[in-house]
Amino acid sequence: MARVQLEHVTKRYDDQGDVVTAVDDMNLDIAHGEFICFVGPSGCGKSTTMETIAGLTIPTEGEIYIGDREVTNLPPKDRGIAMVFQNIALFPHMDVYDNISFGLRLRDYPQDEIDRRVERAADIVQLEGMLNRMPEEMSGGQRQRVAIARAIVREPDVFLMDEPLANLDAKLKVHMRTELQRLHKELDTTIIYVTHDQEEAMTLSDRIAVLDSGQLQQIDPPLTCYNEPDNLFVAGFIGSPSMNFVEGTVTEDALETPNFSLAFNPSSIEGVGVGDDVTLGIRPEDIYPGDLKSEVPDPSGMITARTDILEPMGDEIFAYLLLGDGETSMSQELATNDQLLMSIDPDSDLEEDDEIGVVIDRRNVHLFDSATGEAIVHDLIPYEAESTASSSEVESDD
Amino acid sequence: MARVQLEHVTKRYDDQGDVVTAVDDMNLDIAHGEFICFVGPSGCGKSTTMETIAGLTIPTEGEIYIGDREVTNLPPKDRGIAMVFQNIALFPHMDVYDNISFGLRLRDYPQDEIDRRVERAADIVQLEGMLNRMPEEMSGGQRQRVAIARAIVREPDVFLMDEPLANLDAKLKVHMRTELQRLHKELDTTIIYVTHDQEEAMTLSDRIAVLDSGQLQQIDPPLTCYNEPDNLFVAGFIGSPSMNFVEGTVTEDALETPNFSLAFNPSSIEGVGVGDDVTLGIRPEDIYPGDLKSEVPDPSGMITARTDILEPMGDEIFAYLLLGDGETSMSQELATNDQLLMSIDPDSDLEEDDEIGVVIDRRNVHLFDSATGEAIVHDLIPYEAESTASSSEVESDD
Amino acid sequence: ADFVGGGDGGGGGGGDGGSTGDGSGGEATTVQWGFDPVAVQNNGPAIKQALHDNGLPDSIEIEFVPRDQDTGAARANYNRLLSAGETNPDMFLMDNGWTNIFIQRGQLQNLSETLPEELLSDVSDNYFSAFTDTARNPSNGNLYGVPVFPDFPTMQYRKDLVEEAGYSPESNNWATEPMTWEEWSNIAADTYDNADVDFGFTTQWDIYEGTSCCTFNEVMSSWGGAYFGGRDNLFGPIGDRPITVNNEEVINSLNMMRKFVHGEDFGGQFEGYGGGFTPTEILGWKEEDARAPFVNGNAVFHRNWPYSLALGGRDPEETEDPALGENLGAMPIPYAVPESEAAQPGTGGSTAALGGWHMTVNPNSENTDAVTQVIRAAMQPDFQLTLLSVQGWLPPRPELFNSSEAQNVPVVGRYMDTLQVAGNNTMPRPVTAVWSDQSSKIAQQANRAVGQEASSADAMATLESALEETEQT
Amino acid sequence: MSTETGRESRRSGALVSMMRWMENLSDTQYAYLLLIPVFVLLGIVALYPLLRTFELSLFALSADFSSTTFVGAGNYIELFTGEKNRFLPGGTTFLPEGFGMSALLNSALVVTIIFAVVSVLFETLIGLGQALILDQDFYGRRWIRAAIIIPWAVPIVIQGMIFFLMFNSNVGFLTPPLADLGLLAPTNTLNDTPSATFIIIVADIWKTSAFMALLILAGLQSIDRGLYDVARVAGATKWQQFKLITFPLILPTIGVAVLFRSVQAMRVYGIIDTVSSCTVVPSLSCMVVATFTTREGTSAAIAFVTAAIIGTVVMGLIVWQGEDAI
Amino acid sequence: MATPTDTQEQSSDGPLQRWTQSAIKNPDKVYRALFYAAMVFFLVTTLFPFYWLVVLAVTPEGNLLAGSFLPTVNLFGVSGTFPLPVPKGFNPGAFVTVFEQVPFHLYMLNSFALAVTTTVIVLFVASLAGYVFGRLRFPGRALLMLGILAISYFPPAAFVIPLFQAFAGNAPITVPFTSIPLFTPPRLLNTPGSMVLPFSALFMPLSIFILTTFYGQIPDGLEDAARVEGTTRLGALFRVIMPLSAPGVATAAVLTFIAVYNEYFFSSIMATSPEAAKWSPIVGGILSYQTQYTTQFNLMAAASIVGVLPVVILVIVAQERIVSGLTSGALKE
Ligand SMILES: Nc1ncnc2c1ncn2[C@@H]1O[C@H](COP(=O)(O)OP(=O)(O)OP(=O)(O)O)[C@@H](O)[C@H]1O
Ligand SMILES: Nc1ncnc2c1ncn2[C@@H]1O[C@H](COP(=O)(O)OP(=O)(O)OP(=O)(O)O)[C@@H](O)[C@H]1O
Ligand SMILES: [Mg+2]
Ligand SMILES: [Mg+2]
Repeated sequence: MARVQLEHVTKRYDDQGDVVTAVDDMNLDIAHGEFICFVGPSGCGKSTTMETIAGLTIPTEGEIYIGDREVTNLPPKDRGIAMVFQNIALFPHMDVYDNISFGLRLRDYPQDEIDRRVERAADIVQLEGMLNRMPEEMSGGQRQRVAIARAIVREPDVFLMDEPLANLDAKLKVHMRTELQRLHKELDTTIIYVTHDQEEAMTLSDRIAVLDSGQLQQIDPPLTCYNEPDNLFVAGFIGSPSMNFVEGTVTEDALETPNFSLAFNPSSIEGVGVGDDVTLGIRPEDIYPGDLKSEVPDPSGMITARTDILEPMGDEIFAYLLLGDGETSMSQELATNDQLLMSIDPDSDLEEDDEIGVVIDRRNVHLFDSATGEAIVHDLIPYEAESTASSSEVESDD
Repeated sequence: MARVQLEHVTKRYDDQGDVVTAVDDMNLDIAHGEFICFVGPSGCGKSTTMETIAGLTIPTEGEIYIGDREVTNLPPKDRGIAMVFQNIALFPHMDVYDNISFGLRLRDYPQDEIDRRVERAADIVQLEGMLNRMPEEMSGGQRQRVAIARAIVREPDVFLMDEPLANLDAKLKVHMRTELQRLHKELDTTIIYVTHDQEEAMTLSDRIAVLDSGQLQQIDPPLTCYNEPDNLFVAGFIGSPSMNFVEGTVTEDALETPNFSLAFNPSSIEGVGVGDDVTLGIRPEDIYPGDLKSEVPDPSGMITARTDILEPMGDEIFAYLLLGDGETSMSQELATNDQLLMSIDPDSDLEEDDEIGVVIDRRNVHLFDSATGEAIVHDLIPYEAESTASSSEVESDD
Repeated sequence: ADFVGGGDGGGGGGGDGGSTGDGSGGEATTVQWGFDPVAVQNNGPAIKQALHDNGLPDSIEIEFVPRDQDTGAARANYNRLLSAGETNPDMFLMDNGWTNIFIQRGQLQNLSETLPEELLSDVSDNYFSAFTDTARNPSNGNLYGVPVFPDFPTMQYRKDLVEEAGYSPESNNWATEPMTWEEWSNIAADTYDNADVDFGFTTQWDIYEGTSCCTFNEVMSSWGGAYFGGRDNLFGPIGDRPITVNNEEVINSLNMMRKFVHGEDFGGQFEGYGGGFTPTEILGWKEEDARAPFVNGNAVFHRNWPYSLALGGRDPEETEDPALGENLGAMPIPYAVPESEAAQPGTGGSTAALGGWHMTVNPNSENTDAVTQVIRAAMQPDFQLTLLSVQGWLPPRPELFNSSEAQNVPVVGRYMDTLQVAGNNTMPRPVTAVWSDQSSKIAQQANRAVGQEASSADAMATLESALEETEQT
Repeated sequence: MSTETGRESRRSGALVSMMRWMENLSDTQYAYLLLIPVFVLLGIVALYPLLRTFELSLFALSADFSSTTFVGAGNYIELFTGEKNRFLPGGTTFLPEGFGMSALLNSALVVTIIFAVVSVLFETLIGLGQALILDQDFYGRRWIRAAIIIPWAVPIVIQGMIFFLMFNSNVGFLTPPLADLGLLAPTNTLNDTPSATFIIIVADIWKTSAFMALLILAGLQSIDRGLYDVARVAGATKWQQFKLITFPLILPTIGVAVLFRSVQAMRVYGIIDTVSSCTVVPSLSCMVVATFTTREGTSAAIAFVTAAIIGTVVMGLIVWQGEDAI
Repeated sequence: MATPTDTQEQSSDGPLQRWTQSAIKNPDKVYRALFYAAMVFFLVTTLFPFYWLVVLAVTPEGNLLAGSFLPTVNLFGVSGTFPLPVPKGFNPGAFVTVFEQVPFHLYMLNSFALAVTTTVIVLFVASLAGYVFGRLRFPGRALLMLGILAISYFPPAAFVIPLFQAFAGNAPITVPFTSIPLFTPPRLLNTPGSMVLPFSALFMPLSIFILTTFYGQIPDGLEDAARVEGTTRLGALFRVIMPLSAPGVATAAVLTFIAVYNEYFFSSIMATSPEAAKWSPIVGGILSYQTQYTTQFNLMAAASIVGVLPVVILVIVAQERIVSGLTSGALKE
């Protein structure tokens, strides 16, 4: 059984007196067989957390358990793990076959078993026929695939994979994702996976752990993280393009923002009071051109805007909207107060600098406490307005 | 002026008698100030092409021109280029400041100019305050950002960037993208960029160069590549999730596939004859659930299917459809003949194993010659059907 | 085996200074002289001054060039300098053990041609002639070096211990009358048994030049043996001289050493001898290894050069190093066969191996005249006495041994009588061009024999054939 | 863009064009260009003298020692026929004259090879051990490293003196215990060929293990520590990490170290001369030195034969270690 | 994990058994123990002869060769030999005498100057060669390397006579095997030139091989990065490859430095007499304590300690500095 638990794990690097806290009081409980993705901004401590689990780094504080056994100080080889390193780290003096079979040879597997497994792994990562190449003779993506193969031949209890697919093209990524899922099922292993690719995190993981500055922000199933982010950080981080944030104030019957207001009943939602400063979070796909208003289940009033930049992505178009009299901005970054990013159909005939009206799906408007960043509610229309259920239900939903 | 031209560039590695052709008779003409993305499967020769442009690899055959000067044998330092390496390649014995300022110091820039530029670059890549760290004390993403900073301080004529953002999180990627675009405008440089991220390629580039097995497949603006791929390879490679391919045969008045047929008039399109074997390409977003048929400009007949797997991505859901009596497949890979991938709205109430009817937007059905893989046409309904224009117009469009 | 020549003739005439007129023009000429480094270091200025005091014009300056301490290294160094045609140094101090080789190779100035007649005759008339011979070309007698100082060993002993054992060295004239090995060995064994010392006799018998040139040579000679059939053949002709190491007298001398070391009797041949008082350590000893226990009071007898007298004869109160002071006695090396009964001509009787150094001249020197002036000054008896007193170097003139000045030199002066006897009974090593090839073979076999690794006869048989090979040219 | 080119032109034009010319050379041309200093230096200071010495080896001293005569390969032939043995110190022969223990130990060739094989073997093992220890992180490592370098910094004369006095019959204290173990002859130790060889080998190991250790340590320090992380995660024990990562990665360094140590060991002379003597422990270099002042032709011939023998051994080593050794 | 019986068993065991048991559970302990054991072993074996040197240095000269250095100790009536040599008498004055008898500091300075110069030349020239052999593939490479290696096959004596004659500058150099004169070289005897030149040539092959090995191991990516940043190939060598090979470069430097510092064969020949003024090196100074018959072992010992210790410390400090710049993790491989 390979349940993985981290209890109050902290890792500090002392860089000539200047202390860097890479992991800060991390508590995690990963069930046997779970597929967990670590996501978070660069430098937030994902790799370091992996390293403490692998036993490559001894945490400054805290304990680590794998399968109910305390392993905090156990050497990596006794932890039953295999790892794909972010920096790939192939053995430069071994060819691909030797690199892949390294762990098996260590354990004195019979030669034919080794051959079989290596072949299978090479097959999975599509490196058949390259087994005699030296790492220096391979392309970046090929090396990364060798690193993956090196881990998967091992068939361990726990897989640690640190951005294993970063250098692969989209098609190969999809292929590898499928293979990883198959392996996960087949071997019944626990997988801890770092990725910067939202799609990967969404499709692969049972739960996503969102990290920031060494601290765990939220650990929940992908859709929960997407639809019910615990705080502003998670909301902004999960989803690409990112959620639009607009500062607002609660009034008697509406949310007032500088450029528009959304009608709502503050008393129907616990945790908001009139006069509170709140932040609205609206995902780009929850903003609709006015002509689709009829299709939106709970549309807001029409908001007038001007399209600033249109970014066609092939299967969709990102439309940057300017609200009020905001100036044209060159930025594709996070929409600020008077800017919204909307995702529209590629067939749309919208043009840059069009004046349009848009509506927001109130069902999917998130409210955050501006001061603490904590989420208050994930739809402006409380469920009871529809089903007259008590507000306590809302709470349990949070 | 930094026009970059490759003429018949070929690079072969002789790996103990076993010749690997990494780049195969490549011809490219990149205009001054263009932003070109190289995309292609792992190992297709992107990095090698970059290296020949940089002067790190001398091509086996062919010539390279930068700014109308032949540079085929010129050392890298005289080519006016800066490069971000796929393997990052920070100097391990120098701290971040020294790494970034290396090229400037080599050129004896005055100290204050160096400081100014380094600070600005560190700012762009959000590494302020880390200038005294050593590379080994940084996270993967941080190192990659140092590598980017090292290239951008130089302000060269041509930027070569080999997957510069692979290890960055989505938000940082967006930020860096904006910054790169700004730099591109500001410095008026030519940028050649390798990426595996479709979104990056779509948003950044003026033209995308699609490579496969060392050969250039297509070089065109992003949307052209997306909407009018030259061949099966490009069609399958560009777009994520990938285009659905279905084998079919041309009959008198329709395209027959094992599971459905699309009405069309072969004589209206040049290059198809009755009885030809063709491959249909249909993008996931061009398949609609039957109830949306009314919205599709040129819908096909209703095709019955069964949902196999539903993969919610947050802002959309990938629905794997089984046509005919195909068995349940675990694969998220390329849909095969009897499998289609459809992208639907996240609000949809479709469930796994539902029997549904779907329609295809015939306007966006691509036809390829099954034998050669060459594209024949990109919408089943020839333009003249609508506008009675001559078929020669279609040609000029290709 | 006495010292040929010697002779009377005092003075030999002071230098008729200035005859060469070299000092003119006030332009100082510098003569470079390759010299003993320790002497330069300790007494360089005094020696220079002494040269000027003995008639060297002030216009000629002496610059001592210290050579390597190791005689072999010095030889190699001079060989290179001379074969490269170097003009400096103008003069050398050369070991009599290898001067001959430089002569044979024609690398030295023929002094018979350049020195004034009066100096040449002074050398041939008034110097220890056996020693001078090592500076002559054996084929024609031409002089290539002027002796500076000879070196002869003596048998040194602890006067206090032998007296305690009941002997009286003074009254028995040990200092000047050589005794036989048999007599000596009994005294040694006897004293050894009575005294609280670890060793009865310490000497050098390592595999090195010091054994073949000296200790073995002495013992062999004192038995009437020789390497190449006697004194006449010492310096050749190579290939045309008998090889006489596999003779009875030589084998006997080795057996005697075995008796001293191991107490072996050889069928009663050495029954009358004392034995077993000499440590096996001598097989690995050189001069200093042998001297250290003796001077520390841990041995009765010790064979060594005059320097050992100079050091060991010091008053222990006045030096931090160990010393024996007046308890140090010296006698000539004992013998087994008198000269008259010696099997090989010129051997037999008490024998002292001959060491010492000559001054020679660089044929490329550009200061020939000044060099002659230096040689003239260095040949003055006063200068030689100065060397004796400051440096402990024995005068190369037998007459000076008797002089009161010599006798008055502190410490060494006490042993002048014994040294004179030794000087009259010297035996040079047979230096020829092949001597260096032969030397190590001799030492090795002598060492093997005394070390009981082979019988003396076998060792000498081996040596005989090895020497025969080296004699073929 | 123009800034960069502008900068460059600030440097002197001649230098720039020279640099440019160099940069544009092909690999082969560039390689030979950079090797010019080596060629010049080695040509003048090594090759020229060697040719002259070779010339010397073709001449023999005439009977009266005053001139030399051309004998062609005569010196070499005599060396191999044993006629030159008479010029070698003591009972030394060049080639062994029989297969008995003493015949073998009288042969300069055999002694040299025994010395080289034994000392290099132990030096490699000990040096490797020392390097592995110094590669660890521990408090006071720099001082331990100093301790381990000390022997290498001791001049050969002093090294010789140290061991000579350890086994000297007056004051040496190591002969009796080692003689009790049967390792040494109890008397006349330093003149006993097997004993002296043993002592000289020990002395050499003491001094030159540090050479090995330093080189191997450098190899160890150059290994990317990240590889050990991979190996540890893959389950490698310390020994396996050593066998599969460390050892193969330092093998080239060990190769260089062994190569040069073997060459140096086959040229052993100084330590023999100071601890014992060339008569007792004849090595090839001993023979060169012993004949050096008197018989230049013979000496030169022995020197060339020594070099040829070393060359043969080295080629053997290289073939054995594989082509990468060079 | 530890069952109650386990604990019971443990408490009844002796400390050794307890250690063994915990060692079996935690093999790191064993490694640690082995490590310290090996360290102590190496320390003792390398330092013991040096200790002996110290003993010799402080023993008064007259006592040196007389009597054993192993004192007899008498403990409670039982007498035995103390197994470690100790000085016979104590005369630290030897460390002063070495400077009084000869200008030993000047010899040290000579050695130092010769060693520094040679090391700089060797590192520079060997770096070029190391770069060529380690990083470039070209025809003739293996042959040239073997040729360079072959220089070191020859006993030093094989070089000496012609070099000495050339450096004497008395006669023109002739083409080997003929008497065709080429030119008369300048006189170099007794100058540093006559020593630095042969040292450089003879110590060069080792450094070339060391640097070849190390330079060859630096990933191409880093050289590429440097060249793209604007260095020439040579610039990349000196700015990136050399610093990254710091351990190898430092080792080549240390080996060359110490070897030259203690060199004697060539210097004893090229300095026509062993005087400090003629650039005779430290060993020349040490040998000055030998006289024709006596050898002042104590002074030789003291002098070599004085000569050796500063270099060792210098070398250690320098090496530590050079090497500490080295880190890993620069490349995604
Ligand atoms: N030194 C070499 N020897 C032999 N083959 C090589 C060498 N370097 C690269 N190759 C091969 O050349 C091909 C192209 O490599 P390249 O690095 O250009 O690929 P890439 O397009 O950058 O791939 P990736 O996206 O994986 O980085 C690959 O198949 C690779 O295996
Ligand atoms: N050896 C070290 N010394 C000092 N700080 C370090 C060291 N290693 C890592 N850090 C710091 O610890 C923090 C966490 O690093 P970590 O590698 O875990 O980040 P990460 O989440 O993996 O980032 P990325 O996505 O960029 O790989 C970073 O800020 C990094 O700079
Ligand atoms: Mg990381
Ligand atoms: Mg690549």
